[in-house]
Amino acid sequence: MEALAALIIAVLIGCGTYLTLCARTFSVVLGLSLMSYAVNLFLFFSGRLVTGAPPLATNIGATADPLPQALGLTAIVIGFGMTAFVVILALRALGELGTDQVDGEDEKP
Amino acid sequence: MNVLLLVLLPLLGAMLPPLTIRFGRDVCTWAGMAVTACTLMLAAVLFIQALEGSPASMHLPWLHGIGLDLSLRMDGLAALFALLVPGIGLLVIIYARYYLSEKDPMGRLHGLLLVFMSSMLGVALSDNLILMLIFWESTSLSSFLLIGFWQHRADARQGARMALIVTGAGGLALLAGFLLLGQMAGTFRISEILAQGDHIRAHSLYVPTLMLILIGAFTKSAQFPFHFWLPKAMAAPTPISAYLHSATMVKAGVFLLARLYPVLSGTDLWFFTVSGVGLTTLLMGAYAAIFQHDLKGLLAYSTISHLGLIVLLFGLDTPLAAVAGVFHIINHATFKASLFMAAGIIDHETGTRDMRRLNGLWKYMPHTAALAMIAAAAMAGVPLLNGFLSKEMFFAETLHVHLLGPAWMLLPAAATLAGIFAVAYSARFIHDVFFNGAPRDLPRFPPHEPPRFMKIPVEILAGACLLVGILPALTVGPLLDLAATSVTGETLPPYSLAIWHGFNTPLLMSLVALGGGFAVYAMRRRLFALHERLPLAPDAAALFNAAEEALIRCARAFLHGLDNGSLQRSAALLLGVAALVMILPLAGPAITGPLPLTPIDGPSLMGALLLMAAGLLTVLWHEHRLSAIMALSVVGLLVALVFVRFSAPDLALTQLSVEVVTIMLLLLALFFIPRRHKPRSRPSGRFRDIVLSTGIGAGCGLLAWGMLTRPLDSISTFFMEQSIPGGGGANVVNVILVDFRGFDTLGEVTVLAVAAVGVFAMLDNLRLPIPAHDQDGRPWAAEPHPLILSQMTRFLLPLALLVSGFLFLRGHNAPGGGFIAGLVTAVALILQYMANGTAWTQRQWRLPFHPLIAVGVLVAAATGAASLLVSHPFLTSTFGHVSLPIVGEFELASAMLFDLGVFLTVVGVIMLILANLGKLTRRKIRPARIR
Amino acid sequence: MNHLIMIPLLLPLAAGMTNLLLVRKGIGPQRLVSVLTACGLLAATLLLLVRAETGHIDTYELGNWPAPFGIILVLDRLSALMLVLTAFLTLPVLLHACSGDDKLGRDFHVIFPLQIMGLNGAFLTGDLFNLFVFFEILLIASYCLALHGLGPERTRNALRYVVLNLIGSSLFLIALGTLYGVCGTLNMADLALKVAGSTPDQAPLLRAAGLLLLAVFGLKAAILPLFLWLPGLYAAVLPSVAALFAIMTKVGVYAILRTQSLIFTNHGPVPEAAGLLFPVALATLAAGSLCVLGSRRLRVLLAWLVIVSVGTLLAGIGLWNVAGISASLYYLPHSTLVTAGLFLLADHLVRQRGPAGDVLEPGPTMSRPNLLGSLFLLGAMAIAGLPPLSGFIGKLLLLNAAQAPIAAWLWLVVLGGSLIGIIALGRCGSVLFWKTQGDPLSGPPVSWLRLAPAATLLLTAVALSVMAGPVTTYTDAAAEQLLAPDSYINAVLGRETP
Amino acid sequence: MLTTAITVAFFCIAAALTLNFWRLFAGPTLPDRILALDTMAINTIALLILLGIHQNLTEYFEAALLIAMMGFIGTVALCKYLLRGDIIE
Amino acid sequence: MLSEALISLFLLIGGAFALIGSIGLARLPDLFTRLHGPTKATTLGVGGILIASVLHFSGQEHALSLHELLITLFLFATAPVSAYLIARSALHLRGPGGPKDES
Amino acid sequence: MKRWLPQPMFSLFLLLIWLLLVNSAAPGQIVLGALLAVTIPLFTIRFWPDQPCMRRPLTLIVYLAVFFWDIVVANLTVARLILGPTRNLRPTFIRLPLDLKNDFAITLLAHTISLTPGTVSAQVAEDRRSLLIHVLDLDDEAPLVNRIKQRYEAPLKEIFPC
Ligand code: NA
Ligand code: NA
Repeated sequence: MEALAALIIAVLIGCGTYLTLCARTFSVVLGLSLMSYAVNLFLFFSGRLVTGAPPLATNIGATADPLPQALGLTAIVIGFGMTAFVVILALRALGELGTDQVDGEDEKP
Repeated sequence: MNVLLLVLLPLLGAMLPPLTIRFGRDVCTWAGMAVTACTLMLAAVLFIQALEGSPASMHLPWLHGIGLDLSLRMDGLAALFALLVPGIGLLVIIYARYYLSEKDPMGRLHGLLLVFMSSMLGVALSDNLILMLIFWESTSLSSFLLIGFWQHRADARQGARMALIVTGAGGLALLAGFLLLGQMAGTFRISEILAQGDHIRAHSLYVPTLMLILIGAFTKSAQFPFHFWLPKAMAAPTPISAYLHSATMVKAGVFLLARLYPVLSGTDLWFFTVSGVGLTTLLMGAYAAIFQHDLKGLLAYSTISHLGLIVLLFGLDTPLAAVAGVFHIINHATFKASLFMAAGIIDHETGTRDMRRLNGLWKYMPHTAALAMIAAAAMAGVPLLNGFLSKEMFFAETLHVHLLGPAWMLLPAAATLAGIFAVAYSARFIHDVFFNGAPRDLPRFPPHEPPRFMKIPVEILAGACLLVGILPALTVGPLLDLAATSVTGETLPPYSLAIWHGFNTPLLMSLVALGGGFAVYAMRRRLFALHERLPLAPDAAALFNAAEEALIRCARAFLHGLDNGSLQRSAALLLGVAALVMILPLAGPAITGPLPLTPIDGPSLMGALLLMAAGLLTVLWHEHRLSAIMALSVVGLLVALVFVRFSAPDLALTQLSVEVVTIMLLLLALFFIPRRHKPRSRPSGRFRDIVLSTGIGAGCGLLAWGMLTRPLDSISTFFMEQSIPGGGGANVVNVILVDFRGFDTLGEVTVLAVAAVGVFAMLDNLRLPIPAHDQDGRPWAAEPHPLILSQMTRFLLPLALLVSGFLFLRGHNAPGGGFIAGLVTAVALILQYMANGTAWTQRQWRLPFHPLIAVGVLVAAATGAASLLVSHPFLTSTFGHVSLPIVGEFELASAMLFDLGVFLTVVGVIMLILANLGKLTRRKIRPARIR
Repeated sequence: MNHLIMIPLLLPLAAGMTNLLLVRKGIGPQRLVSVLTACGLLAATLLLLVRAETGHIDTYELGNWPAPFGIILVLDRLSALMLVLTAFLTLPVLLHACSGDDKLGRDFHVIFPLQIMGLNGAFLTGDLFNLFVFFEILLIASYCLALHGLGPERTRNALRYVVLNLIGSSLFLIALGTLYGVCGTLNMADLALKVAGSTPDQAPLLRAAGLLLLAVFGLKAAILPLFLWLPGLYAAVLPSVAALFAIMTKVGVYAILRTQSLIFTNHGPVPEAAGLLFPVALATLAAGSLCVLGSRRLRVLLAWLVIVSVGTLLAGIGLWNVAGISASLYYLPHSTLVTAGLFLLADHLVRQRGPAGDVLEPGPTMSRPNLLGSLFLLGAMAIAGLPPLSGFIGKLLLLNAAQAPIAAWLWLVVLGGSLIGIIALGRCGSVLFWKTQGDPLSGPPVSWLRLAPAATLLLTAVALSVMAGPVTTYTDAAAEQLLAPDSYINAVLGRETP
Repeated sequence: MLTTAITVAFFCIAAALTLNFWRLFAGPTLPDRILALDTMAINTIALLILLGIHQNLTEYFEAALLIAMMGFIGTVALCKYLLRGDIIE
Repeated sequence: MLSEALISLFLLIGGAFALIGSIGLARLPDLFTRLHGPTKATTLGVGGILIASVLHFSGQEHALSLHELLITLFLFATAPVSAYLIARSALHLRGPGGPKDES
Repeated sequence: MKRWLPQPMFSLFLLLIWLLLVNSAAPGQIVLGALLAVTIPLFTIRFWPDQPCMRRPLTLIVYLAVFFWDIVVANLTVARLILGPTRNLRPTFIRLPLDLKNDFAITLLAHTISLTPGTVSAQVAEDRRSLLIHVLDLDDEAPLVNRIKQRYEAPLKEIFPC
């Protein structure tokens, strides 16, 4: 299962990276969202893979590590705030610059 | 303390002229004069103290840790400069009063002159290397401002910058040299360093130190090959030139040689470098001076040459040569200052400095001519004038050099040749200007004698040349003795300051120089013709400018090549670095840890495959954007499943609710984003992207693999144990969020609040074209709010709110919490907007989003701050069980209040963002141009 | 436990939220709140500095949970220095903004205090994840401030800045996850112990995490090759924002210094990150200097000067000795305040130059050339490292700190950079004040009052120089404290000092 | 018996999800994809409940409930986009 | 034992219906026919599993556990709306004039 | 009374839902649920301005029973159709004329149709006089229309008369 988890991380982060490197704001936003999902997963995995034992204090025996879950939760929320911001920023850029290109090709020298 | 006052007086006094200029030019001049005169008097008092054997000094700790202190000392050498600098300065200020035109900002000139004077005095008086460097650089900077005084003139600006760059570079080299010297000596205190000559000369760092310090000295004193800035500095008004290039700025370099003479001299390296450079400069400057047509140009090159002479003298490395060097410093200051002033008078009265036009001025300004002739004769080394004395000492010393062995003749011969050149250019200065026929189309004709007071400084200086020339021992004897002693650091061998030493070789050399000089001047026409035809050495100034331009072009090309404004490039660099730092450490060693692997089950395998496929699908479809959003949505859903699969229900809840809001955001944005079929990025770019993505993916994957296969011993056991007794909740994740690490959560809602405020600001007055049809050209559906949807949402809203309340109240003990509850509420409200429209929804109830956010954050913060009232740390929680009839026992926790703040903030944030983004289309918007 | 440490966090938070409630009440009350907050922050941070100066490390256990379990705030000499610096920068920048920049949007006074809160939090926290959270606060606030006033240039540059930092945040989380996954803790002091006691088996992961953290903080600090976001952005944002952003790169520097001195020490089991710093710093310095020379616009030039100062700072830190770190800690406030002052001054200059704006081409004569020129000269001297101002002292300390084999490199690059700085600033000043054409633009001349914030910031170069003795005494002590992290670790984890 | 039933059910749902994904991929129209997505969400609910029975945990109930709500809202938003472009008018 | 059998039965029914619904989605020829599968079969499939869950947890904890029914209620309330909107958009996209598919 | 409890039936329904949610009928939960069930409508009533008047709750219960039965039947039918040869399907659209006036009732009808055998409501006409229905496998239109009208529309009309 660990290999599968690592593979998921690799593929999702790779995909996110590829999209982030695209020349259009929409793709970049997609890529950032994808990367953000993957990173949260990574953060969560830092508590290892535990099946069937949510971290409730009432559960007896070993449970999943609650701390990475709390961190992941915070990271998801912050990531959401950032994504929202960048989406609107992309719109603003479209409105101000008249283009959604971000590869600098239409820059003045 | 008086030494400090000597430096501070002109520095603080520099404010007077700019302040007094409003009362007129005379008041301004008087102010400058008063400050300078006081400085001079103070210097004289201190000089007398030094003569009496009790040199004034002071020592104040400043940056004592590294040995930079305010240490000043008035020894002989310092006294020499302390008298020269304000002395000549006073004359220059008087002179400038008449030289400057009405338009010129006199207050600034006098102010800068005083600042410069202060820096120069500081250089002379410093008893600390670093302190000296500070003043040294101040002279560079103030001379930059002085040379660029006529800022409207391109040559002035360029000359100023060139001087700044060359002397500034020298200053940096000097800094390095001083630091090395300080490291060797273990102190920056000059008086202490001077005692360690033997230790330092034997040190392995001696050579680099000497070279660095010499670069500093040579740049300042315009020695070959750094001489070129000095002629360019002639673009300054003449009073400034007179000051900078006679007594002060350029003398700082030779002052430095004199100052460090006891430590650095006495080696072959010193001899060959210093005297070699000095000799080259002496000859080169003298030769070039002959061929200048600009009066000030001639003086500039002659200055270079005389500085070369002084440097050569210090390079000869004998005590008497040092005496001669010190003596020539004084003499050169007097005659060169008066010559500059005379040149200035001529320029002022005739409107030109071109010697080809200036002829026969004797007829129009005999008084000035007479003064100029005295000074020029001193420069040429004519007997009975001060220049003769020091030059003769110089000739004598060239005869005593043994290091050259059989080639010993070279030095006297070269010295004599330089003497010939000096006579020749001095003759030219006099003959070509005051005689040699009649003036040729002068801009101002006929010229007159200048105002009375403009000549007084020249008269004083010319008088000094004469006086010193005739009565040397009486006039400068004590000063010279004191100064030279402090240069060599030992008792001087006997020498005599007399005009007549009998017939000897130096006298012969002087006579040869005089005769030869006149001969050379007589043959000047042929020489000029020859000089024209000579394959000229490249002009150093032009080379310098070309180098500077090339450097700037290079820098611009570098900058332009580096930053083309592309987001891609920056991102690629960042990701590239990240990939490298992740993969390199993981590539070599065994990355697999010791932990046994958990087995894979079928559904999990399939879910993982689907998840990866959905990720790839997002990439594949990124140009079919709606489909890509759906693929992303699948990724989000499956990630939530992974969270559930590995026992993280809270994470799954958050992921699910955040995801749907993200999708809505993307859809709202997508409406405006134009769709074009633009050719993809270049294949090379795409290859780069694939390599980078693979790298980053592999890096993170390897990290995950390495991490997952290693055991973890974490602090979480504490949270599991303390959750109920300490935090009052069974859902440990929630207790961490609102209690153990509630501070993170407070930060997190702050981020959300700021993001919402920022989004609101960005939406302000945003003009985007509204597509009238979809991407395939179809008009939009006519019905804005499908009936079934709007009816159903009426029923769903209360239900959703109930669920939200459930998630909120249960959060502390079971999956849920304020954040998720807030999202559910917000999404349910947004559903109202989607189903019924913004107008309708806001008509029903206008929720004040901004205050909601503020109140939310404040509630959370205030809950945390409440614990301060009972002197517990911020965010200390409390909880208790309350028992009510019927209801039974239930728990109340301060964390719930905190969570309520989170809830309110989240609702406010999501609503503010989505509702306002939705409103974009309700404005009257001009279609914008979209490329 | 003294609650004073919470003031730098709670006061701006409350101010920001109060201003959010006041959004519809006009700008006047908001300005009042902001300025009072800034004054309060200055007072509070000075008190904290006095506390830290004794050498005692203050800790504050949030929620009354002990370290390493709860989040802990730590006040040592370094954090106190950063707090005071931030507060000291805030007030003039705020006053300058109140002369007009803040009216270009409704929310300046909401965001501004929160930006300060983010900065203060980053300086105070002793927890790595909490550091991430405060980074996000200060970043999101900086995004908003960068966009304040909007317009195409700002938007274009802000987009790049935002996207890069989002990627950076992702990488931060990866590094954080790895560190937690290996060490099982988030408290920096505890992490230091865990890293020091790590097995060889864990080393590759820690190495990757350490380097990744360095890259992430390097992005914020704008080191080579991660600095491309900075020049365009700083040149495009409002002047008061650019001035405030002078501290933004220093947060990166702070984080590098904190994590590398505490967790990944250069003599610990994973020394790579600390070792890499010096060459990278020199390369940054060299490239930045060259770009300063190549800049055609005043504000771009100033922005590259920020990068040069980052290179200088990190070069000192990269020496990993008391003298080097102390030199950097002296140079840090200097470069922050002076570049901020220059950005504010550039605002006045650009306004005076009308159509020429900040392009380094001849423009109209300034209306008060002597006043503006003197201030520019002061700033240019200070930033180029000309004596006797603080820039010189800083470089002097830095050069003096280097030991033999690497000293040559440091000297070469630092002195070469200074020379290039002199060339560039000489040209720049010459064009701005000397090579002018025509009469001053009509319009009200700059008044002393409006210039006061810029002048105050620039004059700190003089003050820092005069006060070099006491300041370096403090920075020496701070550097010693950093290089002997045991006292920090003991204070945080409540252990007895052996 | 229960274990077997759960395993079979797991495989049914897994297969269903795969089929949904195939439909998402194959389309061919956008409404097809939306439908596939919607169905996927519903099947995920089933999967979660199944997981709850399997692990004997009630903690997944909220997640399932939320998928039901959020899946619906996502579908509404997507359809609204297709119909009107502007999902919040 | 009986309850276990009952639970198993419902699980199997649920799984089967969910699968059938998805088979329909994959197999049927056009969007409108595909709509029928998910709206009914899948809903019932989930319903089956939810009932199994109700039975399972009620048996486990010796107290009625009915909250799974809520999900069913929710699905019944929303699935037709989803189907309706999907059909509406398909009709709209198919509408006169416009091209049929996106790709 | 109307002011403080605008939707008494609906509040009762919410209380029921609450008890389902918390999966408990403890007195405390009833009190809490009642509190929420009363307060939530106070807020949401503004978003439900066109509430239907509801009569004959008994008819509603019968209707619901029929409805659930039909769902089960529908699923079996559809399962057969899906698994069978798809070539033989006769999918088509039919238009159902509507007698219902109340929007909420129309919505419920559309729901019922979608959840029951082989039919999915696809569009309510803009004048709300007819409902477009997609049928998976149609023999004859008229019996189907009649069946829907009698089995579903008629009781709905009784329950929501206005
Ligand atoms: Na607590
Ligand atoms: Na809209």
